[in-house]
Amino acid sequence: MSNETAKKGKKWETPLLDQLKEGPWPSFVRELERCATTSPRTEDLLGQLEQSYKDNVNHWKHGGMAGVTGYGTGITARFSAMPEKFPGCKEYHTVRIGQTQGYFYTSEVLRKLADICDKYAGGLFDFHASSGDIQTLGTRTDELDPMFAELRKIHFDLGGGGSGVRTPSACIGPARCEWAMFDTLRACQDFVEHYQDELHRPMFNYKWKTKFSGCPNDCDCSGVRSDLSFVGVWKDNIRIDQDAVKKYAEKMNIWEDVIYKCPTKCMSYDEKNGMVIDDSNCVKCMHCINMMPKALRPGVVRGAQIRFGGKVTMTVGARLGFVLVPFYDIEKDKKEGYPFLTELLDRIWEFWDENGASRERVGELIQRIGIGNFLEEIGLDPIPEMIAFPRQNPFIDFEEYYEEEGEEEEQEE
Amino acid sequence: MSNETAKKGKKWETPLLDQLKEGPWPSFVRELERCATTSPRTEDLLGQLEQSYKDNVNHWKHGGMAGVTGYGTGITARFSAMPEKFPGCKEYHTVRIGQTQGYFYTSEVLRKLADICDKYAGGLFDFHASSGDIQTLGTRTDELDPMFAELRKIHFDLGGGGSGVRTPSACIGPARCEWAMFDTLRACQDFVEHYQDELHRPMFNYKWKTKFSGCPNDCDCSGVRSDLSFVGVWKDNIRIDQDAVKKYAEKMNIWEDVIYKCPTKCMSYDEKNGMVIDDSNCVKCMHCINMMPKALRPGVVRGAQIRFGGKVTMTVGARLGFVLVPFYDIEKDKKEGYPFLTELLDRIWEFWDENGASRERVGELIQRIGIGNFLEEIGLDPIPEMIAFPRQNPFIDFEEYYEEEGEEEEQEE
Amino acid sequence: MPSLAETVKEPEQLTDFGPPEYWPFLPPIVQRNYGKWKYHEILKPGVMVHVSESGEKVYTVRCGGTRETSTTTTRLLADLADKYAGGYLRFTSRNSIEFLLDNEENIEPLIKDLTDEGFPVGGMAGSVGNMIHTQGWLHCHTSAGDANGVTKAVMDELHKYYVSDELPAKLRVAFACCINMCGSVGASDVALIALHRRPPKVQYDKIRSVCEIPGTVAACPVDAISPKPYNGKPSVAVNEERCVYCGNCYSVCPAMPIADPLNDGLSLWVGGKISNARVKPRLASLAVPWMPNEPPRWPTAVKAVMTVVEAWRKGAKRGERVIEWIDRIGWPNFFKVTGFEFTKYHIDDYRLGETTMNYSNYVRL
Amino acid sequence: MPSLAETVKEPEQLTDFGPPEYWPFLPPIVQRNYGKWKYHEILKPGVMVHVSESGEKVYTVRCGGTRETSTTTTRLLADLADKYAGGYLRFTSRNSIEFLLDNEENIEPLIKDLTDEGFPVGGMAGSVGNMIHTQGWLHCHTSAGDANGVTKAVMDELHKYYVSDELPAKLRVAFACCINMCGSVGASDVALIALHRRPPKVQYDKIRSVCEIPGTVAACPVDAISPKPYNGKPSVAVNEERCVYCGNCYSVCPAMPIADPLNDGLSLWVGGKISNARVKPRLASLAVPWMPNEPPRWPTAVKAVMTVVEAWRKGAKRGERVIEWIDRIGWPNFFKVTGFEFTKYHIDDYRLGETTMNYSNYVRL
Ligand code: SRM
Ligand code: SRM
Ligand code: SRM
Ligand code: SRM
Ligand code: SF4
Ligand code: SF4
Ligand code: SF4
Ligand code: SF4
Ligand code: SF4
Ligand code: SF4
Ligand code: SF4
Ligand code: SF4
Repeated sequence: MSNETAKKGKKWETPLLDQLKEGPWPSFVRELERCATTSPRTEDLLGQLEQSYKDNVNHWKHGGMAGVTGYGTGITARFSAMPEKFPGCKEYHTVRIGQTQGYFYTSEVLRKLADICDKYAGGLFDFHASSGDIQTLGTRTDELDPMFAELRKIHFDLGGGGSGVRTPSACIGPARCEWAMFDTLRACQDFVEHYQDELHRPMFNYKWKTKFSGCPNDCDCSGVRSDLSFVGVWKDNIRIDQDAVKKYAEKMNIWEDVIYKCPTKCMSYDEKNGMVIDDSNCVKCMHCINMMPKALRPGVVRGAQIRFGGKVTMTVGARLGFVLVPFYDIEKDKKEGYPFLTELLDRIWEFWDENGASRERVGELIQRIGIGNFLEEIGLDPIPEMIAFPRQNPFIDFEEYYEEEGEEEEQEE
Repeated sequence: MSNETAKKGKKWETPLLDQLKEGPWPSFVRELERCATTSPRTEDLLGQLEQSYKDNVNHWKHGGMAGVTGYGTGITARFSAMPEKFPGCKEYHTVRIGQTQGYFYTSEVLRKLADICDKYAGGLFDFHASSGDIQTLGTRTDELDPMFAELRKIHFDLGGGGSGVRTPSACIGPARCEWAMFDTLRACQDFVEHYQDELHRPMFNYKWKTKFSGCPNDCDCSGVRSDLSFVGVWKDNIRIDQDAVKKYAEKMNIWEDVIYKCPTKCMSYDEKNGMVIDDSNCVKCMHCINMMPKALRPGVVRGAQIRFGGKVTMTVGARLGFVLVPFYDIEKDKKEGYPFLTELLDRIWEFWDENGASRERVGELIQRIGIGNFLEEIGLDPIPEMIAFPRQNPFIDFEEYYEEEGEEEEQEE
Repeated sequence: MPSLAETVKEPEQLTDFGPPEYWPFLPPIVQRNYGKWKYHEILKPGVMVHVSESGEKVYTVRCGGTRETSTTTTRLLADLADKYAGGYLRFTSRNSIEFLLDNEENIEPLIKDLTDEGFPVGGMAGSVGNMIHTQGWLHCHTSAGDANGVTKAVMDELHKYYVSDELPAKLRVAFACCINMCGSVGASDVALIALHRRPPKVQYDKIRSVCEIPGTVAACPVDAISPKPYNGKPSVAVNEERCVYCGNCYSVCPAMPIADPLNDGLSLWVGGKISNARVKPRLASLAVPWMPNEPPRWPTAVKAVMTVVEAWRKGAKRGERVIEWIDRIGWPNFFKVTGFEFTKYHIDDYRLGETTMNYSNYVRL
Repeated sequence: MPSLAETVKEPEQLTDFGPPEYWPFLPPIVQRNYGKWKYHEILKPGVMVHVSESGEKVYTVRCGGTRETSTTTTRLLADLADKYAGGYLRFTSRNSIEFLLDNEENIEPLIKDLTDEGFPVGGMAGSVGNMIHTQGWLHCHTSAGDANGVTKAVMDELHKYYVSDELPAKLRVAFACCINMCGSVGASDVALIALHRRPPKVQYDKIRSVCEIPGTVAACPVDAISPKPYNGKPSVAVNEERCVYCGNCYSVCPAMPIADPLNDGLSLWVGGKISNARVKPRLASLAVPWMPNEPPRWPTAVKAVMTVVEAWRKGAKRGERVIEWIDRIGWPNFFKVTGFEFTKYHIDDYRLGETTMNYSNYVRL
């Protein structure tokens, strides 16, 4: 149990880390010290970190196992490589706790989380970890089940990990943003509730990440950091308030700041005609709307684009997501219980399962075996929206050829 | 000898080819027929071609050998696959004759060439073949040496072929173009004269093509169709005749037709300041100059850019040339006898020879083993002008690492 | 504010009940205007207002913090939420903290309290966002550098651009402690990535018992690992010429340690972009291949970051993200103005490297 | 005009004397103003003037022809050169023919004579250039279609755009009879490329004597060929699933014939560009993967070419090359306005295919 009493004196001298208490930005060393006053294990963490600062190398063992009963994921087990010297770090596991959508909390729930973190961990949070989870640091293996029992009481469940669906995340969306083209928070919550099993009991070839951004500004980084990306988009015309445009024209150079930067140069402006947009050529980049939020608003026929296959470095190099579904009527699908989405994912996962290698992200797989083949298998039509440009080489793998009747005989003439 | 007398009647019915005599564009069938009136072998060529039109397939044998004594290249041997039916095509070789630079001829020399082509070939020319050579079609093996003797008399030599330097070519350049930033014809002539041995006695891994264009309009396609591309370029400022700019302004929309299309948007125009160009950001694309030839002229500090590694399809896919030397002072190098260029090529060819595989173009090789390594070997510095953008992945093959003294002992602690 | 009892009930299922429903955690003004926001305006650094179609306005005050947050600080933030924001707060996708106020008058007192407690207020519009980072030496076994330390050192320098609003455009800076890149660094405006640069040392005695040999061989992206018996027992050999120090073998096999005090270091990357505005999303490109790990304040790396930021700040036109500035002036000029050396390592020689060459005559001379 | 004796002397070396020095072949007005040209102007379709700094003017009249030229026609052109151009003429890099006149008054009579002889005058500025093509069935053993026939059929349709000057920009059309692409097709605005689409048939009895087996195996870019004995003798097997019909095996081994009357056909490619003006040089992209070989006039292929040309002509803004038009309207619209079907074959699955995907949210909806 981690409700140890704080030591009086400083257990470890940390002359190197102390230098990181200087400077105007808030200091994580102060945070660690605050924890250390009540948590001896985090005191040792400070000591071990100072040791790393001296040695220029981390002092953790490779991997190891630990978990909550009934779950296959949610815990990152971490064991010190110097447990004799830093016994508090001997087991210093991370617990991934699924965040609320949009990262909204009440003071009360934060205090409750803090109590649990003091009691069963090192008093240290990540608000938030990079996939979106809340993380607590510093739990020992035997504390995991009791800690989860406490979290369960306030309805906080474990996040993802391993080779399965990872904790999805969403931008703030309709909660405070005028550009949310779909309900990112609801979609994300529905998604994570639906895929609890895939989240908590990994069975894929490798991890699967999902992120929801309400518009192409992509404040949740979905296009660059998730296998499955939802980005809100509109289909009809940008709504223009010409009076408001005029007001912007007084304080900015509309041509230079807005129009020239439109990626398809589909806009024009003059005093007589006001702002004119050729919406058929608008690629929904958001720029003009970003620049003139009071004058330009996205259209009202809304949905999401599905981009696919994004991931980082290992081992083929990082990939961004490419357009898989240019317009997905997510509200409609939601009303019906997401048949389109869930069936699509079933097919994709089946395909990945059958064809993928271990530790091969789905984007790597489909590139390896060809997007065209992948599309056929999952039942989507190839469409030019998916590509930047068609192939520039003639190595076309046609699937069939014509045969003359009875030609077999001639073959070896 | 091919000075056979013409047949009276038509030897072959060509109902399919006859349909290609219709229509407003000049007809190659008429050209073939013109030859056929005096050349029975070309009469058979017409017949064999008609046969192909019926059968939907060519009727030539694979490869075969034929050549001019003392040369390893210059002849494309071609033997009919139906020699019984079309005896005139039994041997119907092509002779590649090095063209004059800029493809300039006198009527007299053309007539002389025509005489030779009638006497030793099928009376049929290619003006010109795709690398630049004049080609005659329809010579038999035993006619090659006598034909060359005739060509020699009018100082026409054989062109390239096989795995060596191919016949280089040049745009019309200073002969008639105001934008020639170096003397393309002279450079091409100097090149081909210098590399006669490499042209006529192949010893490389595969073909090597060289093309010279006087400016980035690249009328000789050097950047996309040659291993070694020279494209003229200037270093200083575009020369502006503001009065002439004004005149253009009367008949065209300078902003729309010129300025917005500048790839780096480094221009501006208004009545007060006239045309203003930020030359430090001009990438010498030629567009503004093309649009206003009377008002804008390239600068006067001139040279050539060397692009490298271009080639077509087989087998890794087509490649364009990339910038190897951003500014090559070709006039200066010429004055000194081209030491820079010849030494560079010596090093490149040595490298290709040592590292390349058979039928591997030099551009494929350097990509296979890494541009950085290639540059080191040939003694050029890596510079950012060579790339569109630096690497986006962290798989860096550092060549060395630090070692602690006496660390070997610890290695297997 | 609803009481905790109202917002989160103990779930009926024992496991797999999922994260708590978010709705009760939304401030009432947000609940009332959910999906009805009309426009927003940045009022000053760190403060913006969103106006609803209903006419209601919500004021956001944003401050930076350390992502590693003590329970003490958590409680302190909770107190401020109670005091000014009806007991609600949120975090942003970049680890900043936001208070949503329905009462305009709370803005200044809140800012004062935050400032007193050492939280910088800002991070909106033409400013730097909080730096995204990973675990580093604090918690990760594969780390090649420390995350929190580098982040702190960099943010100390960037602090002035967080609390003001004078950068040409948004600036996103990030850190990753190995090339697994747990976070946004691959597409950041400016990123530091810790790298190894020495091949793994095979622990011949151990490898057989702790690793699966074929899996280890297969993990290498450049085929540098081959099976090779050691003292008659199955083991592997590493081709040091080929190895690109990615550490993927170590990820799958603990007997291939690659961390090395002398050779682990930091690389600098620039020009990534996530949003679709104006130009397409892009991955960041290499600027500096390697700088030494210099705890506790990594002066070389911090200076390199600031060199890019200052060059961009001075050279960019209004509204130009880092990559837009570089695209306009050209990479050769980027290396000129920053003084970074261009080396063969900058030329991509990995799988798709050939698509990164300059296949045109476009050169600034 | 200098006499032939003056221009070309018999070389002293027996071989390797190189092509004749070009200078004597330049018209005197060109010699006088070599490198001194100041500007040019297109006067009308097929006619332009270049003005020298000396004030002299040279008038160029350009006409199209067949690249395969009979000696008869060669002599006819020589006669016209004598009559109007002081005995000089030249060919362009795209197989058009140019007469350079120092006398403006010769322009119209020359045009009349050319027209009477069936030579279209034009091909400058906003027009189509002569079509670049290769040998085809006329002369090449690897051809998958005929070059001259397709070219003639296409140029009959494009004739009107050669003799006028009303296209949005230059139009470069080309043909290649196999994917060796002997010519400019890879970077043409519009190109037809003849393709095989049936794997080669191994001639088991012959292969051992005429081919080198390892070289044949190595020639395959997709590893579809493996050594496999036949009747106890060395031979190869082709994996038909893998084969992409490139014909490279046939290039190195005659016992792997791949030409096939039913399956050889034409593919259509669009959007290549060579010049650096405005946008970088680009390779052409696939528009139609396969159309049947239909001698003598290939109606399907000709129609496909004209579909692109007309769509571009109507849709492009002034000055837009084909690729600039497509980039502006987007590839989805290109397929919409041309009616070409978009298939999986359009998505690049070759070596660098993954760099061709749309990694952004840019879609026209
Ligand atoms: C905790 C967290 C970093 C943080 O400090 O925030 C994290 C931590 C680890 N990541 Fe990660 N990743 C975390 C988000 C990410 C992200 C960002 C994201 O999800 O948006 C990425 C890049 C996006 C992506 O997945 O493409 C990421 C890409 C990786 C990879 C490379 C995966 C790949 O396909 O290349 C690994 C390597 C692996 O899985 O073996 C990895 C592996 C790891 C491991 C488990 C180390 C390992 O070798 O097994 C790290 C444990 C650290 C520790 O000891 O605490 N982590 N990891 C983030 C997850 C917390 C959460 O649930 O919210
Ligand atoms: C005659 C010519 C086509 C024409 O009708 O004009 C030609 C004809 C042939 N080319 Fe070519 N190539 C011709 C210019 C080109 C060009 C264009 C150029 O040089 O600008 C190219 C593309 C540029 C390039 O090389 O990258 C070209 C790329 C090829 C290739 C593919 C090379 C590669 O690296 O992928 C081959 C295949 C080979 O070499 O085995 C090839 C092979 C051939 C062969 C020799 C066929 C063969 O399999 O061996 C052809 C003989 C045809 C015949 O029977 O008459 N030809 N060839 C051109 C040469 C005449 C000249 O000297 O002027
Ligand atoms: C709060 C937050 C969403 C959330 O769910 O937490 C958010 C909120 C807003 N974003 Fe964002 N963005 C947030 C992360 C992002 C990210 C992701 C990231 O940085 O990791 C991006 C992509 C960054 C990139 O491209 O690399 C992002 C790209 C944008 C853009 C496009 C900027 C551009 O021109 O490239 C806009 C539009 C603008 O600012 O004009 C934008 C606009 C906005 C607006 C104005 C939307 C609105 O009307 O409410 C919000 C305030 C902007 C501000 O801070 O100036 N938001 N925004 C995130 C705050 C992060 C932070 O603490 O700094
Ligand atoms: C005669 C010729 C050079 C030669 O050595 O033979 C030539 C001559 C001229 N070219 Fe060219 N170009 C010639 C082939 C090319 C090629 C190569 C090709 O087509 O195979 C190109 C690259 C085409 C491409 O990008 O795909 C070419 C791209 C240009 C351009 C750039 C066009 C663009 O905007 O992309 C210009 C500038 C212009 O026209 O404004 C140009 C301009 C010119 C000028 C105006 C240069 C001058 O001042 O004399 C000449 C007359 C142009 C005209 O025909 O309208 N020339 N020009 C070639 C005539 C070929 C023909 O018969 O049609
Ligand atoms: S992604 Fe779009 S909808 Fe979501 S917060 Fe950012 S700007 Fe708003
Ligand atoms: S959203 Fe982007 S593409 Fe559409 S009109 Fe505005 S700037 Fe242009
Ligand atoms: S490449 Fe340039 S110099 Fe040569 S002819 Fe074309 S425009 Fe003139
Ligand atoms: S040459 Fe091209 S890049 Fe240079 S100023 Fe003119 S249009 Fe711009
Ligand atoms: S980036 Fe690497 S070292 Fe850092 S937390 Fe992720 S896996 Fe660990
Ligand atoms: S570090 Fe990476 S490149 Fe080096 S041996 Fe291990 S897996 Fe291979
Ligand atoms: S393109 Fe192919 S078929 Fe045509 S000439 Fe060249 S090698 Fe022969
Ligand atoms: S045709 Fe090409 S892909 Fe097919 S077997 Fe031959 S070399 Fe391989």
